Parts: sequence; structure tokens; C-alpha cells
Amino acid sequence: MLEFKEVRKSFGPLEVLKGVDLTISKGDVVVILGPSGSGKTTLLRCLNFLERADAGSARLSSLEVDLRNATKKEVHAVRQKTAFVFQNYNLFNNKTALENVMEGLVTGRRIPKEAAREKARRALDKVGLSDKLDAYPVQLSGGQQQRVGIARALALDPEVILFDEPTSALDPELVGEVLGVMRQIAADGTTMLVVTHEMQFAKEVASRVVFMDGGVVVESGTPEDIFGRPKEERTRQFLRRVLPEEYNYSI
Amino acid sequence: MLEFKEVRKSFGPLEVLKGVDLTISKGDVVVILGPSGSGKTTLLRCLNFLERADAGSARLSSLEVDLRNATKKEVHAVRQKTAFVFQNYNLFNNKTALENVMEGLVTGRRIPKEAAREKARRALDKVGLSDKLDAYPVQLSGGQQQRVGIARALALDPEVILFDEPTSALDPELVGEVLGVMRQIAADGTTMLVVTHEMQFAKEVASRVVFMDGGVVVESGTPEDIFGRPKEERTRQFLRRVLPEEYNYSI
Amino acid sequence: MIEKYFDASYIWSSFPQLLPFLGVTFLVAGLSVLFGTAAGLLLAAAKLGQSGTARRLADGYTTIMRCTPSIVLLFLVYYGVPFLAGQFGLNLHDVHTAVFVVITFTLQFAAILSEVARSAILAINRGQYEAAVSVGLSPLQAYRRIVLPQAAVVALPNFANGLIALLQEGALAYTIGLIDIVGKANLIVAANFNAHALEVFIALALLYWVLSILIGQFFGFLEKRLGKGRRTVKAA
Amino acid sequence: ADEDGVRKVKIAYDQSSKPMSWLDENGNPTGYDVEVMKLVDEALPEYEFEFVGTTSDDLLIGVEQGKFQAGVKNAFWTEERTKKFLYPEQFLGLSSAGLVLRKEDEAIKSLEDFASAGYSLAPIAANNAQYTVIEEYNLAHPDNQVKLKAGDSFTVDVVQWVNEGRVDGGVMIEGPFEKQVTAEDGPYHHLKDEVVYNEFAVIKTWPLFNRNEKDLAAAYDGAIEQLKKDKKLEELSEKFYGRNLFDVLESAER
Amino acid sequence: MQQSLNIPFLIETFFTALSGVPVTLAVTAVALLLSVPAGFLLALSRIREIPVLRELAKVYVSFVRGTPIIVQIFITYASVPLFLTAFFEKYGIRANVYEINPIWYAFIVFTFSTTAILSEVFRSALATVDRGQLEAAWSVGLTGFQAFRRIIVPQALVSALPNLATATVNLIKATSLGYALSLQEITLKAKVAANAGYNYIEAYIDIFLVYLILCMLVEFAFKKYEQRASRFMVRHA
Ligand SMILES: Nc1ncnc2c1ncn2[C@@H]1O[C@H](COP(=O)(O)OP(=O)(O)OP(=O)(O)O)[C@@H](O)[C@H]1O
Ligand SMILES: Nc1ncnc2c1ncn2[C@@H]1O[C@H](COP(=O)(O)OP(=O)(O)OP(=O)(O)O)[C@@H](O)[C@H]1O
Ligand SMILES: [Mg+2]
Ligand SMILES: [Mg+2]
Repeated sequence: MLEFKEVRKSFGPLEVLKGVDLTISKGDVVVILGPSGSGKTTLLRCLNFLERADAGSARLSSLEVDLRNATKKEVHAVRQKTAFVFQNYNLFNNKTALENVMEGLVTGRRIPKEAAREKARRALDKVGLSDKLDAYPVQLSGGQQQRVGIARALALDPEVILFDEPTSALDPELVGEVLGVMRQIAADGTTMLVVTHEMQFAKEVASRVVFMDGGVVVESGTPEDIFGRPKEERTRQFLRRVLPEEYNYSI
Repeated sequence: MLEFKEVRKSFGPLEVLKGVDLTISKGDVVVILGPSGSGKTTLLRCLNFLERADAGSARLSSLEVDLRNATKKEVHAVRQKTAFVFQNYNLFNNKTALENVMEGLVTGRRIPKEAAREKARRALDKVGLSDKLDAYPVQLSGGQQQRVGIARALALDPEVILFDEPTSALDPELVGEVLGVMRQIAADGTTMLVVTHEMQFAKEVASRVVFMDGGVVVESGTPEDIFGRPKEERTRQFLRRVLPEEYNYSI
Repeated sequence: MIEKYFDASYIWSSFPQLLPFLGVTFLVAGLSVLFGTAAGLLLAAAKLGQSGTARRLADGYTTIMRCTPSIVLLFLVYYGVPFLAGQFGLNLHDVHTAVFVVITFTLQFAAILSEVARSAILAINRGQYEAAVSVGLSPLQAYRRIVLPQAAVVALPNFANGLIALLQEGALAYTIGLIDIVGKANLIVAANFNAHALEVFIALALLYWVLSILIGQFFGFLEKRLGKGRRTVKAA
Repeated sequence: ADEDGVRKVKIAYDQSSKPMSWLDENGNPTGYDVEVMKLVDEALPEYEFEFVGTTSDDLLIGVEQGKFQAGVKNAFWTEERTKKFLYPEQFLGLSSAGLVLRKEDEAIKSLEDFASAGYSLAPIAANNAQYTVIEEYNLAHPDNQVKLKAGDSFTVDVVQWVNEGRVDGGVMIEGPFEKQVTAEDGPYHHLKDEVVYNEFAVIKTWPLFNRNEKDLAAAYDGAIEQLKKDKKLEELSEKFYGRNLFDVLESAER
Repeated sequence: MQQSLNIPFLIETFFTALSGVPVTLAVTAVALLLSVPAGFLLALSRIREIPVLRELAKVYVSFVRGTPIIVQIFITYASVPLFLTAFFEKYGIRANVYEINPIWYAFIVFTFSTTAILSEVFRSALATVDRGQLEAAWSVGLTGFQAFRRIIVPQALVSALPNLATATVNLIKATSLGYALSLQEITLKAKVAANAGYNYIEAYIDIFLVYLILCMLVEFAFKKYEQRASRFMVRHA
């Protein structure tokens, strides 16, 4: 269970989050859609305390935290329960792909090294990177880096995974595979919050879709609701340009 | 006109480009498709000498260069005629959005500062960033950074633009806009080589589609040919998983 | 003209006299680097941390320590510490001079190292820290496992600058009667009534050069090892 | 004071001021000043001297601060210095100062001659007693001054500098000159026909006591008076300076 | 402490020491002005792995950085005049080597040593800049030189400045070694003044104060510059 209440965040004079409320049930896959700059990344970052919110609180199963004034301990507790897939990957530059995945397991979760290695290997295998275990991030292509980032989060078995455009660098073939992996994990009860620009993705995996714009949640509902019967004019406008006639182009 | 001949590149034991040939006419928009790690980025980088190829040559209108042994002058000449949109943006960290776009104009092309500023402003306007002119890269969202990268390349009015997944971080609304801008520039005679994972994009703007895998060009042709009548089994396989039934999902 | 004053045999005969005093040089530099690095890291942490007071204190400390000539600092410690201790009834007049020298250089090296460390840590993209805490590392673990190893590569050349300077600063200890190799060289020169000082100092320079080459090699090796996975502006 | 009534005192000495005081190759303090103080120690059963080698600067600060009870560094007497240090009644020794000159300048016998010739002088370490001698000469002869420069104690090799032509003259004391040039095995024996040594002054040197050490100074006075009577100091002068400077005691200006 | 300070002397000598500041600053300024570009080029030759130059740079750094400055001063001051005299004689140049102002030796020695230090400072700083920045600069048509001047160096400066500040402050303090050349700088002047009355404590206090003031000003300037240079890193508008 994940719940945001009244999350606010400004950068100087720029108000990026203007009070965001969001409730996600355990095992749900919630997709956040929204134009560039609407505050999607910032929202995820606030939950993980990578950015200190100006106001608001979050609840993670039994753990309720004030996003502005959380103590060090609370912050650490939240981070232990969550995993983050970064928009720009942020792989550890000084570690190989395998070590990138192992790090959180060994140092963060205190899993014995051998078990962690096995786990990391399986995670990388799932995203098709068995042949790049010992490559450093600089030796990986964009899509390969992104997949290491995904594997790193998955291997942690967290309660909640925050994905920030996890498939932007992947070819559609891989998107399909990653999608499969995510579906399976969701079925195992992991809650997922996914920022994405891929409508297809949203339609296929989301149990709920949230549309954000200008720092607020404009509308949220099932994919059928949002794509089929959007209530708000802004949503309709976004979708109109996003899912044009041509999308039904048949091959 | 842009032509690659027999481009080869290995990283240590890993052969990434195994002899790539490609010919692109002036004003063409060629889209390169292919799975992650197939060497797409490496190909673009070799043309711009960001990576020294092991063998091969390229021709850029009247300029013929050996990709392995080009002189400093030739390298600079090629770079002056081309622009690159990086997969990971690579914005100049110490410059604002506006300065990022101006840099190549003022220092590289020796355009007077005022004219350059005007030009840069227009380019940023085209990608919807008029309100972020003075923001530094760290202050921009992923999509905003990517758009600055695009504007930076467009503003140069080069003969050839090399795009490496230029819309990966953009929401579909913006993809549409950027697409429009690209179409217009193509109409003005700029040659474009675009690596992308967005099939839609390929279908809509490409004058030719190239499918790469394992360091070679597997197949190339018009979008209709490639998507409608792929000749090679590998292409068919890729497209089958990429354009599944659901793509025709109607809202 | 030169051969009138220069006699290379003095170079060779100086080595056996100088070498035994290398131990003092190493001891002073080694201990100071050890303690200074530990203190310097704490200072750097204070400078990069949230607390404004801690930051100002650390900044002030650095300014004063960096700006005080070593010889003055040495006198301050050598005379000031026993004096202060005396106020509390402690007699430190018989403590070995080496202790004061080590305290002095520790204080100074800490200040220099704090700036080396601060600049190196700032050079590491914040995303690295963020990724580390996002996989459940505590901030301390994130620094120890991810940020510091990368910062170390950046810091190494500057650290070597400081370390080598410290090896030479040991010469100052001579001022209060602690004899290291520079001090010994001075004594040899004095014993010759300043004749053939050039040869003695050349011998000293050669010794230092060898040390410096060894240190350079070692740090080069460390840089290579720790620098795995780095993609810098090097190599065109 | 110790339980057996013996008081340990620290006597600092300049460890690189051969032949007045230095630390020899075996790590033992020696030199004229040090050896005299050793004799004083022997004569004073109620005191036990510990010799601490250091530099001139530290010696001065240390004695002033009380870290050392006394120090020897070939110090001269000046009025001003008595404000900082306790000078005893009895001087410690004599020090000769002479000009090292090129053979052709043999005729220059005094600082006046040297100054009149407009010659350049090798730098003298600012904390060296010789510096004071020249400085005082300059104060006394404002219109015929020697060009005095301060420098480093280790880097000026007077004999070489003069012979090389880097400077026209330098100040030295006799003993070292003897050992470098006159002695058969001296490093500059080959220059014996090119440089000369002309003495221009003999000066008394003093130990410096911390201002609170009146008793120690008095004890020193008693002991050294006896040593002088026993001609012990003359022996040491002979030993370290190659000459009994007490022969010319009357000519000592101070 | 035990003795009371000689206050009039303390005050008077403060100004004596202060009068040594111009010499100190002259040596510092000349050494910095020459060694910043020289150190940068050395750093580049190592980063770009230019064959012979890179090895030479390594040897240079190991020697000049590795040996005490006072020893370098001594060796230079003792041997250069000898060589020069021999040289002048051979070619019949009529010049007196010993009339060269010793400050020239200081310029040379301090420039050389600071170059070695700075080359390492710059090498480390340049390596903090991601290669992508250089690639982007090339891709918009900048030459390598332009890329360094406009993009790489301004970013490298952020991590270079704190160490540059240390090097500068150390240089200022090291100029006191000029006493070996009889340079009329701060330390020597104060110590000469101290000799007559053995007022060394006061002299050292004055030396302390003068360097403290001087170095604090320099440090302050560097701090301000660093703030300016790292503007682009602030995450908040
Ligand atoms: N550190 C910062 N300082 C100032 N402004 C910032 C900062 N970080 C983000 N912003 C601004 O906040 C807004 C929201 O940014 P955010 O990264 O949350 O957008 P986003 O919804 O993730 O967009 P995208 O889809 O492009 O990644 C943007 O307009 C951005 O310019
Ligand atoms: N510097 C390097 N050292 C070693 N291997 C490298 C290096 N750069 C790329 N590679 C490898 O070369 C292959 C091709 O990389 P490239 O970046 O060209 O792929 P791509 O087609 O752009 O993939 P993507 O769609 O994921 O960006 C990958 O397997 C990658 O691991
Ligand atoms: Mg984002
Ligand atoms: Mg790529």
C-alpha cells in the first residue's frame, strides 16, 4: 500500500508539485502519464527523499512519514522498502553490471555474497544481459544500461518499485520482455509506480492510470476509463494528440 | 548525400560493427531500427569520429574520409557539417539552455552573438522551451534536457543530423511536435539519420528504414517494404514481437 | 672553475650518513598523513554537511591552518601545548619532540586534505549517491562504497601533492631539534663548515627523487585500479 | 629538584655551529661552548645538565619561555638582549671574527678598509652573532657602512664564494678557515694561495639564562671563574679554535 | 607565558615584515602566471597520453615535486652562476653573473616547482569532466582547443580551485625560503629585526600575522571565485 497526501514542492519560485494526492493498493501497477516537465520525476524523488518536499506525507504499508520532516531513520526505512529505476539510469560507474545489482543486496540488505551473486545473475538474466555481467557502465549501450538499472531494482524484492521511464531506451522487442517481467512481479504482490510515455505500456500493464499536468493530478482511473472515457478536457486534449488516427494503422 | 562503406569497429574482442554499408540521399530521413546493443549508436559515433572505426570510409557530399585514418582537419570538417543528438543528451553542464544552443553557433560557426541568440531562441521555441532559456541542465527535467539537445543540433543548420533516440524521454504530445519540426527540416533538404525505437515514428517520417542486428544491416527499404513485406526472417521476427495484434487496439 | 669546488665523492659518502635518518622522515610523515587524513575527512564531511555551524567552523579551521606558516604553527604547538597542559598541572616538557612535530603536521595536513576531499567529492555526480541510497544503502554506506571510491581517484594526485610536501616539511622538525634526513644533511654541511654543501644537497635531492618516483608509481597504480569504469576527457 | 637534591636542567645548544657547538657524527654534542658547559656541570654537583641540540631560533625562544634553563649559541652581549635573557657575570669564551678575502685584497685589515673599498660581503644568517658585529659596526660608522645582507646559515660557503668572485669578502672565524684551507687535508687546501683570513675582532661570548634562573647563573659564575683560573678554557680554545684566544683577551671590545 | 612581549618592537616589526610583502607577492605572482599555463600543458600531455612528452612530464613532476624547494634553490643558486660564468667566458660575453638580482632565481625555482604541483592539480581536475562533454562540444563544431576553453576547463575549474587555493597559499608561504637567496621578503626582514635584541617571539608573531592576513585575502578571493565557477551546479534556480 502506498499513499501520497498533499505533496508540495517548489524549486525557488517554480512550484512543481501543487499538492498531489495518490493512493495505490498493494500489487497495483499505477502508471503516471503527463507532459514533460509536469513534475512526475519530482514526485517519485520526493517519496524516496532524493528531493525534500515542502509539505505532504506518504504512507508505505504501516509506515507513515512526513515528507518534509522525516527523521534519518524514517528516510532509511522508506528507502529500504522501495527501489528506484532512474530516468538517466545512474548506474554505479565504478562497478560492473553484476556488482551494480549486488551492491544493494550485499551492503544494503546484508545478504551473503554468494546468494546475492546468484540473485543478481538471475535478475540480469531476466532482462537479457547474461553476457554483460562483467562490463562497466561505460562499456554498455544505452539500452543495456537501462536494463541493468531495472535489474538492480528488481533484485531487491522491495515492497514498492518506482520506475521513471524504464523503457525509454529499449527497443520494442525488449519492451515486451521487460513488460512481461513486470507483470509477473506485480502478480507476486509488488506495488509499482511507473512514469512512462508509452501509452501501449500503460494500456497493457496498468491497473490504474494517473494523468498529471502542471503539478497536479488531473484525472485518474482504470486504463479503460482514462483512454476510453476521459472526463477532463486536458486529458482528452493530451490523448487526442497522443493517440491519433494513425495509431490504428494496419500493416 | 551521406554514404558509409564497410564500417568496422570492435571493442576488444567484441566485434560491434561488422562491415556496415549505407547510402542516404540528400534530404532523406533514414531510420535505423534494431535491438539493443546491435551497434546503432556506435555507427553514428564512428561517423562523427567520437569513436575511431577500425576500417571503413564515409562520404559526405563532396567530402570523402577514411574513418580510421582521417586527419584532424577532415575530422573537424565532418563535424562542422554534421550535428549529433546524443542518446544521453550530453548538454554542456556549465551553460544554460540558451547558451547550450548558442555555443556551436558562436564559437563553432562564428555567427555574431546577437544573431546566434535569436537563432537559439527560435530553436528552443520550436521544441517548446521558451520558458527555460536560463535554466542550467541540472534544473531541467529529462524531457526538457532532451529537447535542448535537439534544439542545439537543429540550430546549427547542418547538412546531416544524426539523431540517437531523440524522443525517448518525450511524452507523445511532444513527440508529435518534434516530429513535425523534423519533417519540416527534412523538407528544407537536411539529411537525417535517426536511431529510434518508436515504430510509429519510423512509419511516419522515414523515407527509408534500415534494420540492423548483430553489427550488420540486415535489411533496408521503404517503410512500406520493411513493415509490410520484410524479406529477412530476422526482420520479420523482430517486427512480429514489436507490432503485435494489440497495436491495433482501438479506443 | 666548477671542478675547483665540486667533488662528487661527497655525494656518495653522504648517502650512508643520510639513510639512517630516513626512518624519522617516514615516521613523521606517515603518522601525520594517517591522523591528518582521518581528521581531514571529518572536516570535509562538516563542510559538505547540512549544519551551518559545523561548516563555518571547518572553514575557519582550514583558513587558519592553511594560512599559518608551518614554522609558526610548529612553535605554537611546541610551546603552546605544554603551556596549556601546564595550566592543568600536566608537565609535557619531557615529551619527545617528534610528538609535537606530528601534531603540527597533522593539524596542517587535515586542513589541506579536507579541501582535497571536498573538491573530489563534489566532482562525483550526485546521481551516484542517489542511486546508492535508493538501493537501501545508508548515507554512510553510500559514501563509503560508491562515492568515496570514485572521489578517491580524483583526489589521488592532490593527495600525493600533499603527501610529498609533507615528506619535505619534516625538514622543519629540525628547527626544534628533531633530525630527519634534511636535518642530517644540514648537520653534515655544518660539520664541513659549509664546504661541499652542494654535493650533500644533491645526495639529498637524489634520495628524495627516488622516494617521489616510488610514490608516483604507487599512486599511478592506485589511480588505474580505482579508476576502472571511468570515462573522462582523456584520449582523443 | 630531585629527591637526592640534584636538579636537572636543560641546556640547549645550537647543533650546527661548528666549532662552537655542534652535534658530531656519532650523535654527541660537542664544541667549545658545549665542552665548557660540561666542565661547569662537573663542577656543580647540585645540578645535572642535559644538553638539547636544536636551532638558534628555537634555542632563543625556548630559553626565553623556560623550556630550556639556559642555552649556548656563541651569543654576544647587547643591551637590548638583557631585557629578554639573564646574562651571567662571567663570559663563556672568546670568538674571533675575520674577513676572508682574495689574495689581492690582503691589505684590507679592518671593516673600515672593507667598507671604504665598497666591497660586497657574503650574506650572514640573521641569527648569527657575526651579523650583530657588522650591524653594530655599521651603526657606529653611518657614513662608511659595510654592505650587510642577511641569508641562510647553510647555503653560504664563504671560502668558495670569495674565491668564485661571487662576493668580495665574507666573515668567518679562524678555526673553520684553518680547517678548510690551511690544513693539509682541508677541502679547500688547493685554494691556500688564493684566499686570506684577516682577523678584525675578538669578542666575548655568553651563555643565555632564562630570566628566572638567577641561582643557576650564579652557580655558573662560580664554576667558570674556577675553570678560567685552572686554564681549562684556554685548553679548550686551543682544541676547538686552533688558537688560545685568551692571549688576546685585552683586545676584546666587549 | 613567562615573558612579557616587547610591544613596541612587535608593532614596529609588524610594519617591517609588511614591507616584505611586495617581494613575496612579486615572486608569487610571477610563479603563478607562468606555472598555470605550463602546468596545464603538462597535465594535458599526460591526459592526452602524448608519447614522449608524457614521459618527460612524469620525470619532471617526480623530480621537481619530489625534492625540497630549499634544496632546489640551493642547487640552482650554487651551480647556475658557475655554469653561466663558464659559458660567458667561453663566448666572451662580458657580464657579471653575480650582479643578477637573486629574485630571478626565486622566479625560476618557484615557477618550476609550482608548475609541477599545478600539473597534478589540473590533471585530476580535468579528469572529473565526463567525456560526453567533450564529444558534445566536438559535435557542435568546436575544435579541441575551443572545447577545452569553453566547456571542459570551466567545469574542471570547480574541482581545481580548492586545490589551486592550497597551492597558492603554500607558494606564498614558501617564498620565505627566499632567505637562502637573501630575498628581502617577510620572514627575513622580521628575523633580521629580531636579531639585535633576540626578539624572536615577537618576530614570529609578526610573521604569523602578515602571512595570515595575506593568505586569508587570497583564500577569500578563491572562495568567491569558486562560488561563481560552480554556479551551474546549484540545483535551485
Ligand atoms: N533542481 C531543479 N531546479 C529547478 N527546477 C527544477 C529542478 N528539477 C526540476 N525542475 C523543474 O521542475 C519541473 C518538473 O520536473 P520533473 O523532472 O519532475 O518533470 P517530469 O514530469 O519528470 O518531466 P519529463 O517527462 O520531461 O522527465 C520542470 O519544469 C523542471 O524544469
Ligand atoms: N566502450 C565500449 N567498450 C566495450 N564495449 C562497448 C563499448 N561501447 C559499446 N560497447 C558494446 O557494443 C555493443 C553496441 O553498442 P551500441 O551502443 O552501439 O548499441 P546500440 O545499438 O546503440 O544499443 P541501444 O539501443 O541499447 O542504445 C554493445 O553490446 C555494447 O555493450
Ligand atoms: Mg522525468
Ligand atoms: Mg544506443
